[in-house]
Amino acid sequence: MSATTLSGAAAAEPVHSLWTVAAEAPSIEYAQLSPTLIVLGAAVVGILVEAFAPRRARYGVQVALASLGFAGAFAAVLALAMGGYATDKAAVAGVGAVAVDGPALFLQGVILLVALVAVFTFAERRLEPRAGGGPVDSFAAQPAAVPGGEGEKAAVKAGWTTTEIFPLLLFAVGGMLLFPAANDLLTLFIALEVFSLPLYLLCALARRRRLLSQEAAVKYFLLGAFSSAFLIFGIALLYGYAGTVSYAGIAEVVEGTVPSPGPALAASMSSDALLLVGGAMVVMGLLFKVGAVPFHMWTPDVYQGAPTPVTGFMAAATKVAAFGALLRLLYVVLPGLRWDWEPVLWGVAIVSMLLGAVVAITQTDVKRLLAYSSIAHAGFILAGVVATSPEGVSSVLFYLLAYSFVTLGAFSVVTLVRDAGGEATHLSKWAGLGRRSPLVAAVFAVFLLAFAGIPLTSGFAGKFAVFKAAAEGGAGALVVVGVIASAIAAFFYVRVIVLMFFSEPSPEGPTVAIPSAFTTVAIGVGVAVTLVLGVAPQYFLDLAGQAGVFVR
Amino acid sequence: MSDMSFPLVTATAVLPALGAVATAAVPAARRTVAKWLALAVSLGTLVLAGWVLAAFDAGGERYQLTESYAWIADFGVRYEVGVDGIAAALIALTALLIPFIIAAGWHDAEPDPDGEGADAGRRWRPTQGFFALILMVEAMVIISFAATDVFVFYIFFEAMLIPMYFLIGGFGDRAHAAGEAEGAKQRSYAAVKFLLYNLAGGLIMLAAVIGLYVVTADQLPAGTFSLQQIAEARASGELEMATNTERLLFLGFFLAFAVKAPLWPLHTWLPNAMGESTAPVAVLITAVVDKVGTFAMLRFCLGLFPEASAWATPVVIVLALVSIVYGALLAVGQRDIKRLVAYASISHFGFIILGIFAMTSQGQSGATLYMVFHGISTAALMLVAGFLISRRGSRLIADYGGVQKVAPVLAGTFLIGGLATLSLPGLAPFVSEFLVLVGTFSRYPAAGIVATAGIVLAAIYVLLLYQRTMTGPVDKPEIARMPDLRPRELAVVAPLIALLIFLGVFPKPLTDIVNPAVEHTLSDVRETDPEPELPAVEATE
Amino acid sequence: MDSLIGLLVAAPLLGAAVLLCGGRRLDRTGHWLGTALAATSFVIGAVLFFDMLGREGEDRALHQHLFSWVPVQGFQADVAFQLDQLSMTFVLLITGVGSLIHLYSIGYMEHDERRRRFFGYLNLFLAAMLLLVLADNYLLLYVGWEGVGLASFLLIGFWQHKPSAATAAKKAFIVNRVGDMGLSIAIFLMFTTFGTFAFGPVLENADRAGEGTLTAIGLMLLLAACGKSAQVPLQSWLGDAMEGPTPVSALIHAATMVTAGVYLITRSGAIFDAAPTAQTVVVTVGAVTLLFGAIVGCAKDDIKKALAGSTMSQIGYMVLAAGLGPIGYAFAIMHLVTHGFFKAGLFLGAGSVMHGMNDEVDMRKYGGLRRYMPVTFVTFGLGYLAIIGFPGLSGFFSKDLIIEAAFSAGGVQGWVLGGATLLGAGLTAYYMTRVMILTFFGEPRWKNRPAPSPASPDVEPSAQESGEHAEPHPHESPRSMTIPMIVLAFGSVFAGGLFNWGEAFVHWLEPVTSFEHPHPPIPIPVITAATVTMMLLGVGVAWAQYARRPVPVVAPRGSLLTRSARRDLLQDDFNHAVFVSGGQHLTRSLVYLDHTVVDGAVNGTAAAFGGLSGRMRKLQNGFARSYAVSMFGGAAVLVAATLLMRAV
Amino acid sequence: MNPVNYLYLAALLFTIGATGVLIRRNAIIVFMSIELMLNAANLTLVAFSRMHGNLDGQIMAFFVMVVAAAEVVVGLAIIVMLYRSRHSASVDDASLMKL
Repeated sequence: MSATTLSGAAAAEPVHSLWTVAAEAPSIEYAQLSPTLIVLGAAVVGILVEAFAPRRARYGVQVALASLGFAGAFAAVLALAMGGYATDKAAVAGVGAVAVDGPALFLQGVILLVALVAVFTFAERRLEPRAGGGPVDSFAAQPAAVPGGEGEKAAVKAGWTTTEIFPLLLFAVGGMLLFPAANDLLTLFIALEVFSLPLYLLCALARRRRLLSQEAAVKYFLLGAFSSAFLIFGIALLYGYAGTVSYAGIAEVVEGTVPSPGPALAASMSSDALLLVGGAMVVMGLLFKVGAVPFHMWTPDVYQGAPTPVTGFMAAATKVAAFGALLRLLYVVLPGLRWDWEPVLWGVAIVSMLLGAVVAITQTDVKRLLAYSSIAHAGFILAGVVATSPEGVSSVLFYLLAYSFVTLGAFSVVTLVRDAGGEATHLSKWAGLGRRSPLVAAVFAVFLLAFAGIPLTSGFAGKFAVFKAAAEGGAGALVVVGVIASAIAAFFYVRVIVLMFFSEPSPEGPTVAIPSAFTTVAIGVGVAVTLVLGVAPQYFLDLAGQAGVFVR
Repeated sequence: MSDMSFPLVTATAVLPALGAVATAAVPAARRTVAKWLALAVSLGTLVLAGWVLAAFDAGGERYQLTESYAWIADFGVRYEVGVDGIAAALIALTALLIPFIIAAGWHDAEPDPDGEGADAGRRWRPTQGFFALILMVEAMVIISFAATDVFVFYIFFEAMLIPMYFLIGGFGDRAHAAGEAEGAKQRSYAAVKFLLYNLAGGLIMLAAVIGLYVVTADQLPAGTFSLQQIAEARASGELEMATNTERLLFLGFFLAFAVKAPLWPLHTWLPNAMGESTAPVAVLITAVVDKVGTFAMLRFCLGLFPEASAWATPVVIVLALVSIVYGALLAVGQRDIKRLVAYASISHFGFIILGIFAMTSQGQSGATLYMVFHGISTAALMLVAGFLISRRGSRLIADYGGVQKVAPVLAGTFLIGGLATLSLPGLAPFVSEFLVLVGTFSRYPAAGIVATAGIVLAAIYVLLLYQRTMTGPVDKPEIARMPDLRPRELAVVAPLIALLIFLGVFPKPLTDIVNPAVEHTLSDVRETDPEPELPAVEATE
Repeated sequence: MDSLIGLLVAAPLLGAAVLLCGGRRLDRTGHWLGTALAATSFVIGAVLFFDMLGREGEDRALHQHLFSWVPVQGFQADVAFQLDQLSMTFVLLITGVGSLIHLYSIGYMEHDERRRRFFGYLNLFLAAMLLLVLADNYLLLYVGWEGVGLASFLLIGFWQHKPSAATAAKKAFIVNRVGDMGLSIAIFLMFTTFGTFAFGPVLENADRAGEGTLTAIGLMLLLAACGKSAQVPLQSWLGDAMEGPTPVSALIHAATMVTAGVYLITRSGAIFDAAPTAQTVVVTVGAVTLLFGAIVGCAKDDIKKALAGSTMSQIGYMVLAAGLGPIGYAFAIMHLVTHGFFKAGLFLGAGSVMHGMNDEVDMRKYGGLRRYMPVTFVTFGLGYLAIIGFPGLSGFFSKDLIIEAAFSAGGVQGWVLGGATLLGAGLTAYYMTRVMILTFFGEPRWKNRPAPSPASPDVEPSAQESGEHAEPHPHESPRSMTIPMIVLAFGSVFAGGLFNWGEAFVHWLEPVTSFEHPHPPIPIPVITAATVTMMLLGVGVAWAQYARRPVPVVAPRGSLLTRSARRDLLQDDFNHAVFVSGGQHLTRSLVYLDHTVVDGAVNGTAAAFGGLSGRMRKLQNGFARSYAVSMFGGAAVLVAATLLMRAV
Repeated sequence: MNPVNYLYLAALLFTIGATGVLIRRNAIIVFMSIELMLNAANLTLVAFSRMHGNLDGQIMAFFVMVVAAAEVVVGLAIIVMLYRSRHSASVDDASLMKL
């Protein structure tokens, strides 16, 4: 099914063109685009709330608005999926800019659920000590104030909070929803920026350790922008090669099935250099977002510096969105280049798995540890990506579902372990946590075991699905490397468990704050998904399996 | 059998699993309730396991009491369980030993009296945790034995590492020769080593499991993990594995089992794990959990990869022989009671693996019996050793001497446990060891002779241990004050000893169950027993 | 009648179970219970014996199949008994001597607080020994075989608080295990050859098997026999086994258990008959041991160890006879029985002496005891006369027959073996006379002596520990001890004559062991004369050495031979140097290797990853620009790789 | 003039921008270098648009400019915040987190 058949005016054109379509009033499929629209609409309303609602009311309104926005969008995704848009009615919408198909809806659903849970962790106000007579969250009282300066003290004293985080979250999620659904390179780029820019800001907003938070934001921003530059340059080269930015159009050119190429197109098609270099640069931009080696270096620093709820959200949702986009790019645009990018991604996957696992061994900060773990997991997921089969796609989808909730849950637990300076993220402080708070330690252990891929957790089911797809795709060697990396990775997950359960607690160790229902729900959902996907994954595998085909 | 009848096998595993949850949920202050609950659940499981044995018809189908439910269709996985004679025997062993382990560990997991304040004590519930973890292990082990689907087996084979890991790392002997802090360090080292060793083995197996799926999915209508289905397909020629593929898959499986079993040179985790954990947990490791490894060699390595098994046999036999002799020699050289028993177990696992790969009915029946009997005998020896250690607060052999003078019953039971370990005729392990040896000898005479040398070494390490700990003058005040076995302790040991004697004299009920299963296994690998040189010698009675 | 066979074993087994599990409440009556059950067994044995006499030769064997023990396909082991003439002989010897020694022990162990357990062990021994001789297949025999080993272990180490006793017990068990290996392998060979290991089919079909196989089986059985019967090279444990209470030495390490090897060889006669090479090895072992034991016996100052050397030597005679084939089996068993009587008597006598001498065992500290212990003296004396082969007494007949048979072996072998047996007879007379003189004649050397000198290697540590350093007051033993001695003395005197009466014993055993008359190359009277001459020579030399001049209390240094004989001809030192020290070095280095190499490889891998991790994390240096370099480099590699991929 | 020359120029600009990112310490200048890279991309788009004779590239260039503007807003805000905290805009000073 091609985009051109849907938008009638463009049907006659030999080459899909934004310009020609715009000449007539384009028909927009609002229903199919509704999840993104709802979220972005809520974000806009959120801005208005910031502008007009009294300070005291903002928190409640924003939380409700964001929750409702995500819930509504999720309902829309469900409705679309039930309506068959994931399977037989899958199509491109928005004048060929957005695909509404199985993978897109599945990933949007995952992102929305993650976002919904993330709202809860953002809204948690019981962990920080009360300030200015009211409860506060873990975001900066006055981000513009100099850390440690008078302005900050005053803001803290006044009990200000940064409720702008909710609209930022909404915008980011809006971009993420668009990202895996993007069906042309322009939409891809715009979506990338729409979700990246709010994240840069969110990273800078920590209430405690603001210097680290700001440093994280700067690094994330500069490197993110750097990678965007590569991405857009790659897009430009691809455009130069194909004369179009539409996925379907490029794919046609790549496959050489264009009915009557013009002279310029014929000239550029004669050399694959543009295609290869451009494709590589676009892929690199996406690999940066998933945090694959060697584009991973921002991950540890940003994960560590950002406010922990943001880290959790970012680690889970960004990975989902970026892998979705990567899948679509590779499976829809570049399947003709399979023999070119497969070996390269093999290499990236292997290096990611091994480096992530090895470097994590000596980490001393729990957030950095999880960052390196996420690098290794990026490698595991890439193993499913290179399977180049519908099983590969659905295994990646399933893995992303499993992984995102484990990640979110794990970072939520991190927010609970605190000492006088805020969150106690240094691992030495986690010693003996199992003695003080067996339940919290046990929950964290469950997440760690899921990361390690122990059976009966979602991590195992995901890993099995991905490796199975890879093996069926003929990447047996990749599976062996993956297994070795898993063994190495197990070492540091186990190390944390040892620390929590078998080490003597130090007298001045951290305490575990009793969270409000928000975080409790977030963690509870994480545990539940981890166990359900571990014990009875069939339903979700079916879901991912049905969602394994991209529209084109 | 499978249609709509009571899911007995599953129930046998689910009961302890539920029991574990219930035990864990007992409030912190009600430690005693948790203990009794755990004991009651384990006894209930024993009843169910007894029912399994009773319901098992030795002359019937290969797999009985089968259950099959859809589980993860995408992975070709069905929840399929069923028992053959070997599995039934091992399930019975597991269910039998757990109550003793629980009773022996009655006081092994109490919260520190000098805990860090009331608040910490309120939430920290080591007792509940200890018994819940034991029951959890039991449940997983039982499912592993019963699984007739490779994936189901793999899941529980791996998952049981976690509760075991907590049992090893979380509950050591209170007194440690090297001091409290050093003790905790060594304990967590042991636990980590246990987990990583086994996890590494398991992950390699995971690669092979996936490979198996790919192979079946390639040639059969759909990928499958069902033992029976694969065996049938192989028998009918529908499924053919390339030689190298089969060998690689075999190696993947075998390595995991060899770590678990453990086979030289993958054994070094066992002395640490057994040395640092409490005696009941050590029993759980060596008598129950490790048996899954040897059991799986018999069921999966041989059943799925017959040709590769035959190909690997020479190497495996050599490794088994090395294990036998090496384990025994190291046991002789140990200064620590528990590590000594651990090395002795390594030697015994060598025998079991030898029997399995001898590919004779005597060898494999012997190996199966060996698993059961070694479980019981090690339990007897190790639990008594635990009682001894708890009295003196030291694991070092040199800290003992003359115990039999002050605690004759303890010494006597220790001796019987030791004699069972050295396979004294009349006690159960003799039957199995002799069968293994005769089975090995009839196919590989040289290997049989080398393994037979193991019986001399066994005598040396057992009697050396007995001599150094139990005999001689009482010249240490701690020994002079040592009380004899208490009623609870005697109640733990006496039934085990009675079983050792009974099964040594009358093992037939067990051999009747095991023999048909072994014949099936041998037909899997297409082996028949070597004929005697002189045919048709009539047994004149 | 068949069902009574099981009871033979069951009675003492019940005793053992009751006594060992019964607890303290049986302390006061346990010994009577044990003795009664031993006697019950004897009575049952007697009943079966007379029943057997009531039938004709070939029909005398009884079988009882109790249950299938270990059935695994071709491997069918049953718990089944076979009572034929050979087994019957042993049953009577075991239960008879056993009952007497139970009785003796009541007195001997009176002051031991663990007497109940002692009787439990004795009963356990009886049960195991009866199982050994009653089994109808080799595997069940193996059970009894190790069972007696266990009982022996428990009884040697009965005084466990003595480190020497515990060590001796362990040594006995371990050395025996080496022999057991032989028995195991023999059974494996039988199974692979015949497909069974029951006596009947194996022995009937023995001649059908290849000679090589049979030789292997024979040698393995011999290894087993060497262990159990303390034959060279596995003899080293017997001397140390004297650490056990004396009744134990009498019953287990003289009369019954140590003769099990002879039983095994005789029982397996059909195999040895078809394997001449194995037979040659058997007679060689027998001949070497009979001289070895005798030489050791000549040098020991410890009365029990001297007797132990003698036991070794006498069993050497039996093994030699059994190795001769059909001409020797019956004689071996006959000597076994007569030896059972007189050696048990001698040991009980020695026990009686020790009982009166505060457990002193050094004969150099005895002397002139005949006045203080008349009954002991007389019974011991009769045993002495029997063992040296004084004409008319038991030993004379049985030993003479073996010497005749040895000469009949034919050719050089016959002369060598005959010579060895003759020399052995002389040595026997020498060392037994020495024991006799040192103990009962001469001046008392136990008066006015200081505390025992630690310099003497044979001094018992127990004598020091018991705290009774006071001068001993030798006295006759109580009735419960003397009666068994008297009964055994009767046996020592008359058994040989009785057995030889019209070759009664030979004919009795013939259906089982088969029999051929020996035909020595020289006339039988000449051999007899030579034997008596050798005996007299031995007595004379000993008399000249020990009766004609005072015996020093502290042993003189002695010649090289004496010194090495005191040390069991250095065989123990060899074992220690090679097996014990070597083994210790081996285990120690293996422990080290296990830690450094095997475990080290694993830990090393972990450490290597740790090191790698430590180095790699340094790449993450915190500078955003270096991160950008990584990205840029990565992009370059990505692009280059993609282009290269196409180029290649 | 051959539009291909614009492509060469764009590649040169991109390289200069990337080099600037790699070697300059001042966050603002680094950021400017990134902007240069984006503009190189714009130039490429426009050049290709011309070569292919459709307007897609030009439209994209507009979008990129808008995005770049948004990026400037966010980026400058973050950089200024950093500067106020540290009194330095050097990216090398912001290296608290490492290893």
